[in-house]
Amino acid sequence: MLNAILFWSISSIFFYKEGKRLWKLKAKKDMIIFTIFMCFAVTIITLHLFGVQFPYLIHVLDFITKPISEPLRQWLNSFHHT
Amino acid sequence: MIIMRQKFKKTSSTNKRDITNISSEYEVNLSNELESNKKEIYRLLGNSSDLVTREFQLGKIRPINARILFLDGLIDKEFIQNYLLNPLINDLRESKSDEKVLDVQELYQFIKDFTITTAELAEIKNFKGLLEHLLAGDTILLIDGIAKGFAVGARGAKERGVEEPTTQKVVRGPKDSFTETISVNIALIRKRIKDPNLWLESFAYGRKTKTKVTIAYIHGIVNPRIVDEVKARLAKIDIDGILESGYIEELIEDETYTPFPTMFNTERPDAVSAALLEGKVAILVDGTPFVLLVPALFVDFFQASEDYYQRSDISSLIRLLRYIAFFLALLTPSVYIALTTFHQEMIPTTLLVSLAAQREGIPFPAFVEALLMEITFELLREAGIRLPTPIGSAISIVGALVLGQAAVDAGIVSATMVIVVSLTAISSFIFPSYSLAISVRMLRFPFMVMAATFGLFGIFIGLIILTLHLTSLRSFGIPYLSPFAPFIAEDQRDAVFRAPRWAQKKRPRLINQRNTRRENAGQPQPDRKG
Amino acid sequence: MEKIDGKQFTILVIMNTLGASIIFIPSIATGFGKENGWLTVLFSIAFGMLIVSMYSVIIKQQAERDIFCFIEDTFGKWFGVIIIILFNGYLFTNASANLWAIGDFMSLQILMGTPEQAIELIIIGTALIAIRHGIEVIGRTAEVFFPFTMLSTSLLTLLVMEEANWQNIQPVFQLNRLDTFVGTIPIIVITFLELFILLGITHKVNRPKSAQKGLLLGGFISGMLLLVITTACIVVLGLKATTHYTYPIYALGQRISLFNFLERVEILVAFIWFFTIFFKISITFYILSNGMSYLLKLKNHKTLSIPLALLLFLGSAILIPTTFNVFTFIYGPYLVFSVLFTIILPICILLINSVKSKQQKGS
Amino acid sequence: MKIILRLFISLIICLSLSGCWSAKELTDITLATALAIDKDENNEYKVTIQVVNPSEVAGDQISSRSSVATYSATGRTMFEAVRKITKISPRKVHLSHLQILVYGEEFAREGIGETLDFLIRDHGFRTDFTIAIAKGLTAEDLVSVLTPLEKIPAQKIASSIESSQDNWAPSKEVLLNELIESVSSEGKDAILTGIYVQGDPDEGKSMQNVESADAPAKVRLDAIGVFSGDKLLGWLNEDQSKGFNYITNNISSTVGWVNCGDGDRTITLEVINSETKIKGSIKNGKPEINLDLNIAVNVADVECSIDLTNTEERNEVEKKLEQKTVDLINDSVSAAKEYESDIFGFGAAIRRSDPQEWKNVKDNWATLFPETDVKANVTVQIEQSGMITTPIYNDIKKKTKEGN
Repeated sequence: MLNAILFWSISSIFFYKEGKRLWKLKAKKDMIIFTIFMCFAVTIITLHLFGVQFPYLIHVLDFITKPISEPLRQWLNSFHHT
Repeated sequence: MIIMRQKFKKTSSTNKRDITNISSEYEVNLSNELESNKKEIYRLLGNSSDLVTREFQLGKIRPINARILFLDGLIDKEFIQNYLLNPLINDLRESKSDEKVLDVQELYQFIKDFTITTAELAEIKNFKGLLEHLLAGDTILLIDGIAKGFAVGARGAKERGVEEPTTQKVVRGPKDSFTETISVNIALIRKRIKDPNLWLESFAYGRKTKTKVTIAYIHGIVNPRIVDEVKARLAKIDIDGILESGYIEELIEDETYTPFPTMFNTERPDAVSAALLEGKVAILVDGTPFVLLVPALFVDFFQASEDYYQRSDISSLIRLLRYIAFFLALLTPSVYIALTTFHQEMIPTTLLVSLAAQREGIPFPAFVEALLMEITFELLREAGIRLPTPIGSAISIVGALVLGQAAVDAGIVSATMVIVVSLTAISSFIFPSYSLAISVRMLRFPFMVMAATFGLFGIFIGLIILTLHLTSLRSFGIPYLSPFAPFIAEDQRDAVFRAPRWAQKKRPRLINQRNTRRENAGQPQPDRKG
Repeated sequence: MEKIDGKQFTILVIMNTLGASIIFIPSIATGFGKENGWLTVLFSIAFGMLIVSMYSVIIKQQAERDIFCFIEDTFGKWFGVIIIILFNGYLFTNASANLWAIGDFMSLQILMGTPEQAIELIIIGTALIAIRHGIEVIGRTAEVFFPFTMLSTSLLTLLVMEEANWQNIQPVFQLNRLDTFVGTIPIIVITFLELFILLGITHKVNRPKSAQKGLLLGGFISGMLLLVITTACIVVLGLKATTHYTYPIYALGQRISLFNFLERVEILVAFIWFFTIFFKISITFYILSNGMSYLLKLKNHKTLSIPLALLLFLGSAILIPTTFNVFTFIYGPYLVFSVLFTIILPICILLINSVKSKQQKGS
Repeated sequence: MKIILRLFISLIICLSLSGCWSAKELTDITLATALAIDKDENNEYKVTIQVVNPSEVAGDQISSRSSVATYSATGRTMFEAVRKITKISPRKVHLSHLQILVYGEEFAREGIGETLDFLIRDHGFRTDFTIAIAKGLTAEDLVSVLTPLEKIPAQKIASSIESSQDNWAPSKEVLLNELIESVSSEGKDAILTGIYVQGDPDEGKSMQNVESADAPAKVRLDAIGVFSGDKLLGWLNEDQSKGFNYITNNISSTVGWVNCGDGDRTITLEVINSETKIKGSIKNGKPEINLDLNIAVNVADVECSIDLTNTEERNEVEKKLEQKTVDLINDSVSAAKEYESDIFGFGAAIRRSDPQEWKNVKDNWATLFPETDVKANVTVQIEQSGMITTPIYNDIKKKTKEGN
């Protein structure tokens, strides 16, 4: 919880500072996309901080590339001495 | 925030209007009548008690009333008596021209042409000019019946003579230093560089103080873009008063929120002359002995002018020592904290055992101990500077010796910590430039926090952030960390090391792009025939 | 428009090649080649230089264009966008993998007990400051740290040479020759192939020629450094230890001893590795944020830097469950992705462009 | 604004994150200088550490308390035992300054292999400690003995192993990497130096041992212990150990004497440099090892009448020393053959010089090793003769004779 509050305060400071900068630049599109990304990042990191377990990236990647990577890895490991 | 800013804008604009009103009031021309002019001057200056006036008469047969006015203390009274009052009163009475009666206009012209023998003389027509001259220390001569007057330059305010510099001392090298008077300062530079290309441009800044600010550069060596940049930035100054060059520095520097100085200040005329020869621009401000030099790079703060007067190998070593001192002053306490609380495995066993023995019974963690000692030390130093010299040195001795010893004996701090703090302190005194020493002193504390949180890793992070900051800085368009980053091989001859004179053939590359050659002869070769 | 010069680019190339690899290479090399581990690295340099020279041809074609712009020009609007999205994904994985690696190393070797995430947060925060200052500042900062990194590397190898036992590298290339060759695959993947990412900043180099030169020179120098360090690990630590340690070079650092005075300075290793990988992370992050802003047609790359930093932080946290999975990752999906993005993609680019230029000549 | 914000943020991060996870104040840790490993009667690991009492070693007020303390604990695994020590020790034990690791002889005979994984895996250790065996006693007893001169006994042992290796040559400083390499790789077996206590170990534990000039219990270095795999098999004697060091090219300086001229008079030579080249091959299915030794010596002590300026007499001395060294080597090799333990790395030598042949023999190397034919070819070269050229013995002899 403490971590989450800390994280929120930091990201809100960031959000405020960067928002102000973009506001001054009058970059409307940048502003919108920044907001979307920021909300997305904050949400999922908050979920992560509250203990929601996301699938590990390498498992996801492994799943995608399985047909190639699995035999490749076995082939490589056959040359690897421990 | 936005509302506040609007408010701020409004007040500033009203301020401007006030000033224009007042100055338009000054624009009034002088009147014919001497008495009303005098009254007006007294009114404008609020009957200030230092305004002195003396009335006298011109001519013998048909005397005309005249009056001089000056501000007490700003003029040389003897000079006025001898070269202004004496000819006006005595010579005019006795001169033969008086036989033919002159009218006022003719008399005025006669006085201007033949009577006043001072070098500086200006005609004034309105109160604005009159006040400007009067406040600058000139003596005003008004003659009844004429709507004009003279401003006689006979300034003689108390001035400090040229003395030895107090902040940047040298063993070998010239011992003169700038004073508070800008004309003296300019003369000190002119004395060294006798070149018609040494150009000076003067401005007056400060609505109230009208401080004279002069920029000096050597035409043909300097990068004209830097001169333009300096002038453009100076032109933006709109402030009520400028009392020291620090005002100018803060108003025109590239980046305000940095602990590092991006302008170099010195009170040594030789340092300024050397900088001018490198293609830098000097900014002289009336009323302070500290002259600003731009652009100022990080390396400049490690270079004392003495480096250039001593043998190159010796000054190279000393300069290297300064760079080491920079890191010592910056990092010693934090490395101590990091090693003793995080990385005990990196201290040799014997040393660690003796450190551990010292720390037995010390109630504070190493970080708190270091913080306490560093703060104490900063207190002592500040007290030492502000107090009168005899007491100041007593304070430092008491502080350093007694307090340190007592703290160790009482078991509050460990002896090693006292060594660490003293080492830091001594290292921070090594820099030739006080402004860099101050920033290093300041940066030490964030590093200590980083070290207490992440150990050496925290120090690495701190170093990276520091370098990122340093590389992002610029001084008048020149990267602050050059010639290290961007790396310029040619300029390394006067960076960490100082190559012999004959090897430094060119001026710093980034500062002046043209006319880079500074030395032609090459290595001296003695005639071996004899 | 900020620019870096050829020297700074060369330094960034070296930092990028050494970044993740310097600490893993010795144990991978001996794992495959055993006493021929140094030969494995030598072969990797040879193959790697071939690949790098292919990249330098691309730099020439790319001229003054951004890599993303170049990809779009080459593959056309739609297909180009898809490739850019995938390439950004690769960059993201790469950056978070490196972030994870340094966090893991630091929390294991330097700061025992400090959570990895705190370390990763502070590094990505620093990288954020770096990329917001822009590539010019990153290049110059790298220039400042480069001499110190090189000094540490040479100290590390020179000071342990006293304990070298050259019998450890004998017999030279007599046994398990095939394994020695196969070992070059993972080594190239985590060293030279990753240099393709740097094509994202070549348009910032003041002269394209010096970018090409920098890429080749930097690749070669860093290859040599890896060779020296691998050899040092083998001759000083011995084969078994080199293979067994996760971070053999750190164990190498523990052996430094100069007149019983300069001892216990393994922090040198941490220093080398930390600075190299920091610049690697910063550059990848910089190119990633450029890529994202190109994709979304934003005005400035800075816009997305903050959310991307947060996402990278998260990415490093959910990338790999434990240290055990590192090699499963490197030998598996990462290898596939690397080959896809850094060999097949450049080859496609070259082919398409050569066909195009022939057509132009024909017409 | 920017920098203030940046400072503020970093301050927040630092302060809130700084549970200072890994910070350990010096006053909260205790330094272990020696680690002893034994097995207790329940077949559990018994780990003893010797920790330093810093204020006794380096403090300014030295009391009569002991400068080191020992703590021991038992556990089913190494790690468990080490951790259990924290139960007894008032502070957290810091292992990074370990000087020496000692196995009890009994323990070593049962095998040390299981302990190695922990030693290399745990990041608390640095790998630069010396490893030795407590000969004839438990390791615990050894590390409990206090030594007079050095305040930290472990440091004394470590430094005496090092200096003995450098100047006398019957012992060898073995570090963790080398031990692992030789325990686990093919064609080489491990050795460790033995240490024993002269006198009563129990007496050595009390402060009397430090206070008296002639300590009742002294820590002494012994020769080399021979391993096969991870098990200690037996010991070489001093000469054999020296021979071992000659073969493995581990001599930096030692002493050799030979008889000279008349009767049992001797001339002593200081070996200043010794270079060994091992070449291995398989001939007719039998391993053959050729050793090439180049030894440079200085004349250290002449107790006989000899004319050193005479080349022939010098050559004779050289010849004698050569022969003596060959004997040392053969003695050492035959001792190793008895144990069937290839401590010299002859297998590895064959692997280096004849890798293809090695593939065929490596599986039954243990049985082949005793059949190894070792040919030593030693060349001795006298370099310098010290401060005098002609022996003073001649004059003394003459005078004594005249007096008679």
